[in-house]
Amino acid sequence: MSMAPHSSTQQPPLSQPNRLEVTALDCLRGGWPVFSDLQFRLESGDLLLLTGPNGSGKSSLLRILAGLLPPAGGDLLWNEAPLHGGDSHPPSIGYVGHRNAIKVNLTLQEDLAFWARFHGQPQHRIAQALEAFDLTPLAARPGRVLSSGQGRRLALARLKVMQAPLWLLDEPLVGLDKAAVLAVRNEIEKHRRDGGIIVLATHQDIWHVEEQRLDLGTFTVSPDQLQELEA
Amino acid sequence: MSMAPHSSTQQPPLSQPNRLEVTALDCLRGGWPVFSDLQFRLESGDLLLLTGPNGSGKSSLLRILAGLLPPAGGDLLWNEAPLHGGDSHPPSIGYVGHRNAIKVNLTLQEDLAFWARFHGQPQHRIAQALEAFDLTPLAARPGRVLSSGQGRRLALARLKVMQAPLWLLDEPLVGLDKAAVLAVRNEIEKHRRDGGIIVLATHQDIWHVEEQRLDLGTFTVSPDQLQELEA
Amino acid sequence: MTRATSTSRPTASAGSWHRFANPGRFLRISGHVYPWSLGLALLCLGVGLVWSLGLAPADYQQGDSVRIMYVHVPAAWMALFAYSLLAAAGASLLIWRHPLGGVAATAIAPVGAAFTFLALATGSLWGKPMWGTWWVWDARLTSVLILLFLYLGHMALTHAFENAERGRKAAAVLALAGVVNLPIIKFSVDWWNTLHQPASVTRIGTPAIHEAMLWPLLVMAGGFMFFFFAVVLLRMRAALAAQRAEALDRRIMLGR
Amino acid sequence: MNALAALLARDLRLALRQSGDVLLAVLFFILGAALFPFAVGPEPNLLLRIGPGLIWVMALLSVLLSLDRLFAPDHEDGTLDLLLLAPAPLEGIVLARILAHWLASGGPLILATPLLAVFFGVPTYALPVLLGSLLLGTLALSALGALGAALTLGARRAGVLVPLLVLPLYIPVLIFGAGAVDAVLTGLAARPHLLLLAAVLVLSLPLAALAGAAALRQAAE
Amino acid sequence: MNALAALLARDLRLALRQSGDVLLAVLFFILGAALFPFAVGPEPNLLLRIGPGLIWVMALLSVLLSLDRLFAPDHEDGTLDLLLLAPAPLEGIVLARILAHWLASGGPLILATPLLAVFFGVPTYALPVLLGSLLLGTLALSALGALGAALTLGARRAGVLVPLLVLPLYIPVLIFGAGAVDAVLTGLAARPHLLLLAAVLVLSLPLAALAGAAALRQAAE
Ligand code: HEM
Ligand SMILES: Nc1ncnc2c1ncn2[C@@H]1O[C@H](COP(=O)(O)OP(=O)(O)OP(=O)(O)O)[C@@H](O)[C@H]1O
Ligand SMILES: Nc1ncnc2c1ncn2[C@@H]1O[C@H](COP(=O)(O)OP(=O)(O)OP(=O)(O)O)[C@@H](O)[C@H]1O
Ligand SMILES: [Mg+2]
Ligand SMILES: [Mg+2]
Repeated sequence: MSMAPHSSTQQPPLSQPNRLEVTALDCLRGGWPVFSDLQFRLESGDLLLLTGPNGSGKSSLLRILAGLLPPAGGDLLWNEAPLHGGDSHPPSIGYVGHRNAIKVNLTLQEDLAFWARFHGQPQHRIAQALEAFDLTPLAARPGRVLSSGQGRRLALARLKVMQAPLWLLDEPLVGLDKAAVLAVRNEIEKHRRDGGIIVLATHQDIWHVEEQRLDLGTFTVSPDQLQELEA
Repeated sequence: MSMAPHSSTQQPPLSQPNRLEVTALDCLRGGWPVFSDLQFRLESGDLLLLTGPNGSGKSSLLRILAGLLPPAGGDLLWNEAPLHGGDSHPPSIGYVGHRNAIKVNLTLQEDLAFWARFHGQPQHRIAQALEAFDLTPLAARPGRVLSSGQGRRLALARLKVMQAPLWLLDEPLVGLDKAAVLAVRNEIEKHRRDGGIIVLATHQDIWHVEEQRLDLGTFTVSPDQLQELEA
Repeated sequence: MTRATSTSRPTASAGSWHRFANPGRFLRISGHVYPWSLGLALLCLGVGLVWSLGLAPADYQQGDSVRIMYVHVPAAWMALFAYSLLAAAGASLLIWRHPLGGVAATAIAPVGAAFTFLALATGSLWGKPMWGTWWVWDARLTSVLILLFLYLGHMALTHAFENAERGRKAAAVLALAGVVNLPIIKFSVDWWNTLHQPASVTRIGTPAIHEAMLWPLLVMAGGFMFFFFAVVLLRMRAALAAQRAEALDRRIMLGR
Repeated sequence: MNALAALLARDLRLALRQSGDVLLAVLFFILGAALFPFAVGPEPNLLLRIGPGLIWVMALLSVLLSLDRLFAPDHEDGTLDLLLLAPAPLEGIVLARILAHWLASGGPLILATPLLAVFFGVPTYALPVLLGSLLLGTLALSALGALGAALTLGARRAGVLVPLLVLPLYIPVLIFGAGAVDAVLTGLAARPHLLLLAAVLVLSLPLAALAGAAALRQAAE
Repeated sequence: MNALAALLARDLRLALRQSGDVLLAVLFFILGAALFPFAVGPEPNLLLRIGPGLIWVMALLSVLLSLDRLFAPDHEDGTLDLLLLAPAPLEGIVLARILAHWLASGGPLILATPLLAVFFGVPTYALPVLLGSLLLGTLALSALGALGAALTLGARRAGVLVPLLVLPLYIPVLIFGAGAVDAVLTGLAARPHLLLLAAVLVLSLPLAALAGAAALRQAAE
């Protein structure tokens, strides 16, 4: 796959096809093996659902993809180049982890405005983002007054103020009411139509049929493999 | 309703019928009204599901019931006596909030052992509690390594090492895998059969028919009421 | 069972919302008292300033620098007096849960801090000619400095929380714990050997100060006192008005 | 009672488990005192003159620095909610916490004091009074500090607010503590100072328990 | 560049928003200095002798106390994860954070210094050097402190670990800073000391940026 010439100065626009490829990925946490020999490949428009019991490594995988946790082995490729640490231009990544990264003393408006500026995105996206997650009435209130679901919605709204082709969502639906769950599904569909790639960990089975699924419960490490990993 | 004589020195055993009564309850947060004029009554064996959109006051209600948040008005009665602040013997309360109260440096075994001793309960309950939430393999590991669902399970396991007739559960199913959700339902049914009372906030509709439900979305305060409340 | 379950709101519980607003009686009474205290303050301060700075005699030792006394001594008295009131307001909030206690304490603290600062500043100005230095670490001076910090801590704590109620109560606890400092300030000159002058006006029996200085001093002290009450009442009324405005704001927001 | 013993045991276990916590507080004490010779110059006479006072100030600052560990972690992770629901009286919980804090901070400081005394050339005959004053004093510091820590739980910038609130309350402790050592060094009786210190301690423990418990109740919401 | 400006603006806004944050650090500075006369006695000559050193030590301790606000809140609430994913270079992020920290801590300290100088009787002609040394010094303290704060992120008991790591690095700053004032008071040239201080600053900024960024990368996992 050849890189478009303009991609050297800025990230490829979402309309350009992207590919995320993961091969032979191993994960250790605190010396304990979590999963091993994972592989998958996602193209623009794909959504990968991570499922599996508690502790099977969904969050760990997402943090590895985000570059926050070093993998024990394996390769992560974005359009054939290393996703992290290479000299090429990695995609910007929209990551929503277990924690919401909310500052209690900033209003919602200020919070989103900061992240928009930080990512060099225009400010008009803020109002859209607030609206999409029904946070407009709370825009002028400080982060500290948010209920758990409202906080989660703010964390998700940040995805809309930044232009990231790759979204990594760790249980985005936690604590959301029904309207908010619908809003998230909407945004996800929109992002896919725009050519984005999404990896999403969840225990709630609200998606059906078409998506790719990866059950991390099936990648746990057997004693044999463990020996090999440690060798 | 007459109190059994022994109830003056210790809390009534679970087998004795209890009643929780809430009348004309108002809630303000940071000066803003959340809900007003709430009332319900629960008897031994009852489960009340709190539903309602994000920010409708489910967590606030649970914290008021736990005595952690002062209500703006109204009464909370436990077997006809004030639930909090009275001279009578309030029930011990099992509360699971949004935060899991896990110490990263204590092992799961130590964590549960502390809470059991703290509540004057025998230590043999610990193994049962670990088993019930499938935490036995992790018993000797420190709190810091738990995944989000494992942490939630530990918080729930604490309910089983203390003898509390009243359980207040704030979205207990968040982040749990399917097996754990089943375990929680089991424990809840067991507690109800033992004569306990449960108030549970949730967005996940896994209960059906028989339970009482309170949709807090219908108790929000209108401007008129607000005027009356503040007059 | 104290009350039957009924669908209508029991009046007693509705009454508890009053904790947050509408201390109508205070507003009425203070509305009458405020103009009087302001008027008396201006009168006393006017008379006192002319008397003490112009008419009263200069000291045979200190010369005209003695005139600092007419500001310094009343300011120091007010600093102590305001703190006692602050603690009393805190106690009324904590013990009798009187909401005005919190409003009063919040209103008093900065005014008391200002008087304390004034006592420190004038004392320091006076110290230069008298002791040859702006500042010595003597027990009285230092304990007044600590008093200033108690005031500042009180103010900081009051505003350190989202929940204003919580801030007021926490500050009330602090004010009560800090009361121990008052006797230390008052009696430091007797307990420790200090540079600072012992009580000469307020001591038991006849004051050891000449009447020509005593009267203007007392008039100034009266002026400070009335001024203090005028400012505190004004601040309390403003705080209550702000509470009402906030309530209105909320109603408008919800009405959208 | 049992509940409080359990709490005390858990607190101490956590303090020891944070590998070297106790050690670190002591190191701060020593290292901080070692700053002063750099700042005021190394003349032995001057250092002897200010030595006992500096040891006291550094003990105070060490205790002060560890106050944010008294209640804040429990507040943040939700443990405080569970403690508030407890069958045990909250005043007892505060006292147990004060004791645990003292055992993990004040106690080790006292053990390290002889070393610093040698460092600043404090004569041996003054050592018992120095240690005695620290014994009484650091417990009072832990108690008053607990009050400050409870009052500022959940406050904005509690980290700087605590010193501001607590330092004025600490000053009597410092005056009597340093005064006792000064007395013995200048040939006067240290007893009155130590008695006053004991009085401060006896006052501050119940004050901290009552006011601290009230503050903790406020802190949950 | 734009991203860093946004970060700086946000950090300053947060510092101001914590109403009185800045004020509180200054109060700790003043209050802490006020402790010493209690401990070492009130003789003016002695106080003048140790005054400039004390001012320096208290400035150092004030900065030290505010270090736990540098990265820890962002680490705990998950913001750090998002900053690590950012398009901006991490070294720049660290530098922006150091600048914000200095503007909210060291800056106000310097403004309050003349007051303390009066308290301890520091003569007016020494004031410019005192202020100049603090200006260079506190920025270096913020930078070195950022390194310590980044290294201890997520460590058990970071609260006591930070002082332990950072104090040794702070000692040169203290020596040159207090030395400059001492020189001017004893009639010597303060320039060499100030130049050395500037050299420490010039070294510590890139060191803090590079090593701090590396430490932050390690802190996420
Ligand atoms: C910053 C320095 C000073 C502070 C903080 C200070 C503080 C105080 C305080 C708190 C009082 C009230 C005492 C009471 O009610 O018993 C007072 C009274 C007084 N001060 Fe000062 N003072 C300072 C400097 C001075 C100086 C330099 C002088 C003059 C030599 C002075 C002369 C007086 C006098 C004459 C009284 C009235 C005593 C009485 O009659 O009760 N003060 N000062
Ligand atoms: N500390 C606070 N100060 C002011 N307002 C608050 C505070 N905490 C919560 N609120 C507000 O109170 C309302 C109720 O919050 P609460 O947490 O009870 O909602 P909830 O029903 O639990 O919502 P969720 O489903 O998102 O958990 C919300 O609108 C929230 O913004
Ligand atoms: N910091 C850590 N140190 C050591 N082990 C860890 C650490 N964090 C997580 N683990 C372990 O790694 C495994 C995977 O954790 P991870 O959080 O990725 O699971 P998960 O699939 O996201 O689970 P959940 O559904 O509960 O969120 C778990 O067994 C957990 O105990
Ligand atoms: Mg997870
Ligand atoms: Mg909630």
